[in-house]
Amino acid sequence: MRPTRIVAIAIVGLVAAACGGTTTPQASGAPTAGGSAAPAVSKALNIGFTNSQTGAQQVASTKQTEGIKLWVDQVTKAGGIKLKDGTVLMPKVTFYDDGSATDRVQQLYTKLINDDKVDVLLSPYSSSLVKAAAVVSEQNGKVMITAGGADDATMEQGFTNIYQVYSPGSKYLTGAIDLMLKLDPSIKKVAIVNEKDSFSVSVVTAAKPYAESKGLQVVVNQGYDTGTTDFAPFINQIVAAAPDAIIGGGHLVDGTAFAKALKEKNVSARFVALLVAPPEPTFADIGDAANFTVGPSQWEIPVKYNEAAAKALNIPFYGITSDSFTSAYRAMFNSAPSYHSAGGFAAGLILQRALEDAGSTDPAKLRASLDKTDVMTFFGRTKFSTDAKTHGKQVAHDMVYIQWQKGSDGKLAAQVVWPTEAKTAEAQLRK
Amino acid sequence: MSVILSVQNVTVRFGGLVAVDAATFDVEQGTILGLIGPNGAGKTTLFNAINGVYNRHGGSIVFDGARISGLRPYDVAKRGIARAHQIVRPLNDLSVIANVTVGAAFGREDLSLGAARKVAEERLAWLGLADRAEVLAAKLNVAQKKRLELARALASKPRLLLADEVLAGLNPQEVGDMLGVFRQLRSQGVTVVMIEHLMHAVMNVSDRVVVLDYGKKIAEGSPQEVTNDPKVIEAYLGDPKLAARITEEG
Amino acid sequence: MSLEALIPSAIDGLMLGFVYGLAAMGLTLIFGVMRVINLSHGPVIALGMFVVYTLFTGPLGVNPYLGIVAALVIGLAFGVVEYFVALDRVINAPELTTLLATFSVNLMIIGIATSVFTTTPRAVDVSLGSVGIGNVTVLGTHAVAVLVAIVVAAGLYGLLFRTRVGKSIRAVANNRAAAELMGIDSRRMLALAFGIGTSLAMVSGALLSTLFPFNPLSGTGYEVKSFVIVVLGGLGNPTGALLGGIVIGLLEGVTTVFIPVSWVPVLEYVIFILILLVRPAGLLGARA
Amino acid sequence: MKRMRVPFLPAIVALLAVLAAFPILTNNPSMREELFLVFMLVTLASSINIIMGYTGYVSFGHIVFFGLGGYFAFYLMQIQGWHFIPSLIVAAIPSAVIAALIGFPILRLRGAYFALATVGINEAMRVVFNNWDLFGGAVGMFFNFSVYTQYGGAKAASELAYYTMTVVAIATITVSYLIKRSKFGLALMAIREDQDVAMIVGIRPSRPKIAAYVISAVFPAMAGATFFFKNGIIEPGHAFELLRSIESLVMVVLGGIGTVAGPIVGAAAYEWLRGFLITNPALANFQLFLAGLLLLVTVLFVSSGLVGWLRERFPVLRGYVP
Repeated sequence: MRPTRIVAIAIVGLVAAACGGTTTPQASGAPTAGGSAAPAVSKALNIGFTNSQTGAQQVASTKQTEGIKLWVDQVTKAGGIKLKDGTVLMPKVTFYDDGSATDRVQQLYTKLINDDKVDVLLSPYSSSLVKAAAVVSEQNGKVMITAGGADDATMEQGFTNIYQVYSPGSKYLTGAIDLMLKLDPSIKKVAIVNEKDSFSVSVVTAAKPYAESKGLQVVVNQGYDTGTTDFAPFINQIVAAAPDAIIGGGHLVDGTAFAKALKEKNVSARFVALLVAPPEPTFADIGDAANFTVGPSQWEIPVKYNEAAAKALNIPFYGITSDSFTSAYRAMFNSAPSYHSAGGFAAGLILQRALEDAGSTDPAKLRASLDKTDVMTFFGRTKFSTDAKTHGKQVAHDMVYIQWQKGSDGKLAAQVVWPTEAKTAEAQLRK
Repeated sequence: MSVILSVQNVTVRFGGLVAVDAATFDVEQGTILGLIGPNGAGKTTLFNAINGVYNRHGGSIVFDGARISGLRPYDVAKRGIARAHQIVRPLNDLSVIANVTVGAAFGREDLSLGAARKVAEERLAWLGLADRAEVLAAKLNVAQKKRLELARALASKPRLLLADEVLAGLNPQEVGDMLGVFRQLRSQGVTVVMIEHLMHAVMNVSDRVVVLDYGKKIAEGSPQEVTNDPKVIEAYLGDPKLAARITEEG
Repeated sequence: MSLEALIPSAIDGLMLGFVYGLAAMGLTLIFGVMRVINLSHGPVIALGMFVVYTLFTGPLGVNPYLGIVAALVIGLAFGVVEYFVALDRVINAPELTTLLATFSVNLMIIGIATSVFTTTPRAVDVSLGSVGIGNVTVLGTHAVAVLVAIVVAAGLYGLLFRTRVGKSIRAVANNRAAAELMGIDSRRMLALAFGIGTSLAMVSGALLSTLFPFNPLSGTGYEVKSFVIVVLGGLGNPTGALLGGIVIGLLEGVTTVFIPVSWVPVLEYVIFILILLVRPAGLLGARA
Repeated sequence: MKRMRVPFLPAIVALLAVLAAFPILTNNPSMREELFLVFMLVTLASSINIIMGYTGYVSFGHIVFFGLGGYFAFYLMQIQGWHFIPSLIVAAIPSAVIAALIGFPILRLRGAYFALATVGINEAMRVVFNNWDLFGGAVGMFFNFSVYTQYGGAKAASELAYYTMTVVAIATITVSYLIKRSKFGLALMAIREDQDVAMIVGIRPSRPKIAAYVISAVFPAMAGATFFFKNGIIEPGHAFELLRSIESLVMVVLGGIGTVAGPIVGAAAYEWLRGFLITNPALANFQLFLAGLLLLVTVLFVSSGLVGWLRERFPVLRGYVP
């Protein structure tokens, strides 16, 4: 057979396979008949979102999806979401791979709304994908609970249907500065080195004036291109400027590389806080270089927001505890949850509560309920801005800070060092 | 009759090598000039100098009363000089008719696409390629490609045709046809300068012959005069076969 | 701006430049021999990183520097296979065809690598200490990387200019038809050259894995840098590539002292384009 | 034998117009979204085809014009408060000027050198915009959602974007067709086949080349303006994404390089295939691998692309499908 013929046949075969195979979305948690003896009407609650099974956001996005899956699983096992009028909503999620691309996100969210007829939306992971999805859900008047879109700018676009569970980016490093000054008030000089991308720049844009307002002097202020792994130029400038503290970073690989380079070049700063990378378990791959590095996180396993904490603030507590979340997660996925997992689960919880409160999937009623939400979950406090300019922005959730510390057994562990109520170890200065 | 092309002291250097050395000759309008000489004598280089491919040369080239030295090839083409290459260079992925239309559309007359296509059809008919018009140029055989090369050059209705070994590789029948084309051109007032190794053909059709050797002109005159020139015979001694042929056939 | 950082930055840049240069040598060798711009270069660099990582973190805990040897061998084999699968059939086609053929390999490698390794950052935790003189700190890992780069580059030079095979490769690069008339099996030489080029890329990836964290997408940045270096040194000129790498490394080190680091790539690309326009044969090459 | 003249252009324009009207008439927004992307890809692929397929210059970083158009239009809308349509038209002008300025020097480069230069230009542009505060730097620019009210709400705005993209795509195809059938196009193809011969027959190559480059830059600029208007945000990484550039080349090759119909078929096929792979759970993990494999098979065995292959197989098509 001539090669061209083989190819032609191969292509025809592929086409045939493509046409034959149905493009069924990935669904889980479909309502089960078993145990539904209740007289109530059982209705499907269609929830849609996209995630990044491929591309740059794959790791965190997968974790977030797992959090959502766990929530669906728990709700389903509990017999669904029971509304006041007796209706029971059985969650059914539909999601597609967005390949970490904004055009794909917009196309798929439109598909979710119009073809899959979802009632409510959850978000993709990462700021720019969330922004793209928000535009579509806003166009269609669908409520979207976002996790993993911490960029402040997202929530300053005048949206009315978008609700942010995460603390916004502007808080990522300001809390680190508080922690640092509490730890060592003598710190005066700080170096800021961050990735030049949307998220990191917006974090630093908030952190720099905050540092200056606290009387700190910014001695190095540099950005680096996405994908940078060689930090020698910054290190040399940092060494020359001799700051007491270094804050910045960006995403996973670059942040890890930065921490590694700081250690290798024996940089003597007493405090180092980097974005995104430190809470990731593989951060420990760099060995001793991880030690003492501080990282902001939305949530960590040891963090224990509970009934008592809620009572102290005079707000209700909703849902399961941190411990039962973590153990259920381990049981289902055979791995520890990250803050992305918790964020996904928390987005589900907040949605669940709003549905119960509103007693309906009607967007207007859901919005009214979400607007007045002030609740504590295992993920922390949740309250949304109702100001027209920043509507839906998270205003009450607190960041958690972890620090890698070497235990007496010589093993590195990520300890929660802030806020004080949740800490598992005292923060330490670098040595 | 008037001189249409005047080559004066033209010198082309490549680094240290002098490919054409102060070549000087005139071509009268409506005549056929044969340009002969052993391989490496600088004939093709001289063509490249005339049509602007090598536009940094010494001396001067005057065409139809205007100096064309230093002009780029497209400007030379616009003035009515066309070229058929020794190694055919068809535009492979275009059809035969498109190849010839290119020649008609951008040459001297700058025709519209429709008009150019008409001219192209005529030229293809003239050169016996009409039935291959829609075929891709790459699919032609060698003899057809040679004719295509010539058709493209002639499509621009040139006043001067630089024909570089268009007869090489053709069978006697085809050579005869081609010579017919040249004679027809001459009768239409088109001037032809042809580089050719096929001696009987050159001598048969040329009005005058110029002989180059090592970049230098060593002889010029009617075919008769040139064949009898001892310098020419000596130059060809390096190539005994040619020497034999030139004396035999002349 | 701090001049204090000038010397250490220059030295750091210079050292890294050797590794950049090694990667670029692979790219330029392939272009020089077969006129192919290898778009699978970046993912192959990343594969080199994962060869070391997998051996190091695997049950045997293979020393990263032994892993480099493995990368060299695997790279050679991988390149030869890639040549026969993706390039042999289209080696004489216009450059768009070979560009896309290697790009398709790029997609396949990234596709498989991300599904196997995910995009989580990985690092090979190896430390060889450091030597400090004044404010200059030279890391053991970087010093070894420079040494390995020099040894491998010298090996390539020896192979190309001191062996029969090298002679054949150069003959094929010069004039494939003439080489075949001389009885050289040009297909084998092309496959071998592609293998060597791929091997160089993998070795540089292996070296980079000992310096910086990485994931399967990490090769892309080095690939673009390799393009810049290759043009600087002259497309097809391995010695030029090594020098080009050093120049780029040094440039990155020195300029960051004077201009914001985030602008350095602009400078690099501008130099890249200018060289293409003014001296397409590269700084070292003869004027085109 | 006289070739039969088939009105390809009216036919394809009518087909696209009907196709474009379909999701509106049947009120099917997700089909609209899908077609929006298809039309965008058709625009990108057809534009690249003008410089690559007709003229023979592999513009690897062609997406730079998509990004520039997007940024200029976004600037006019966001900072100057302009309406979308005038922004789109005006944004095409600086993009065209930049194309002319870039084209003048780099179109003298041949083959691989040109391809590499375009990559350099795209990357340089990306870093420049990443650092340039006027255009929002690394954060990029984003609309306040209320800007869409002037278009009758977000839904109407996205429909406007859809209509615009349809018009841009049809305009691109029309221009691509007219070029192919024109004397200008013949000059481009002669240059593609052999620039030296083209010069010898009287073509001054620099002008048609630059003209082709500028034309091939204008439509992506408009597509970029439309895309980012609908998107509501623009960031350097998304505006100057080299991968999208390469994907457009792939579409051209899949469909058939140098033909008018090829890029249309290629873009539609590519988008359909990607959509299929990405939403198919069994294949999602291997989609990149499969995409690579399919591309390799095409490049190795069907190098003239789908349309080219059909034309070779059934020569009668040559008169119908340019």
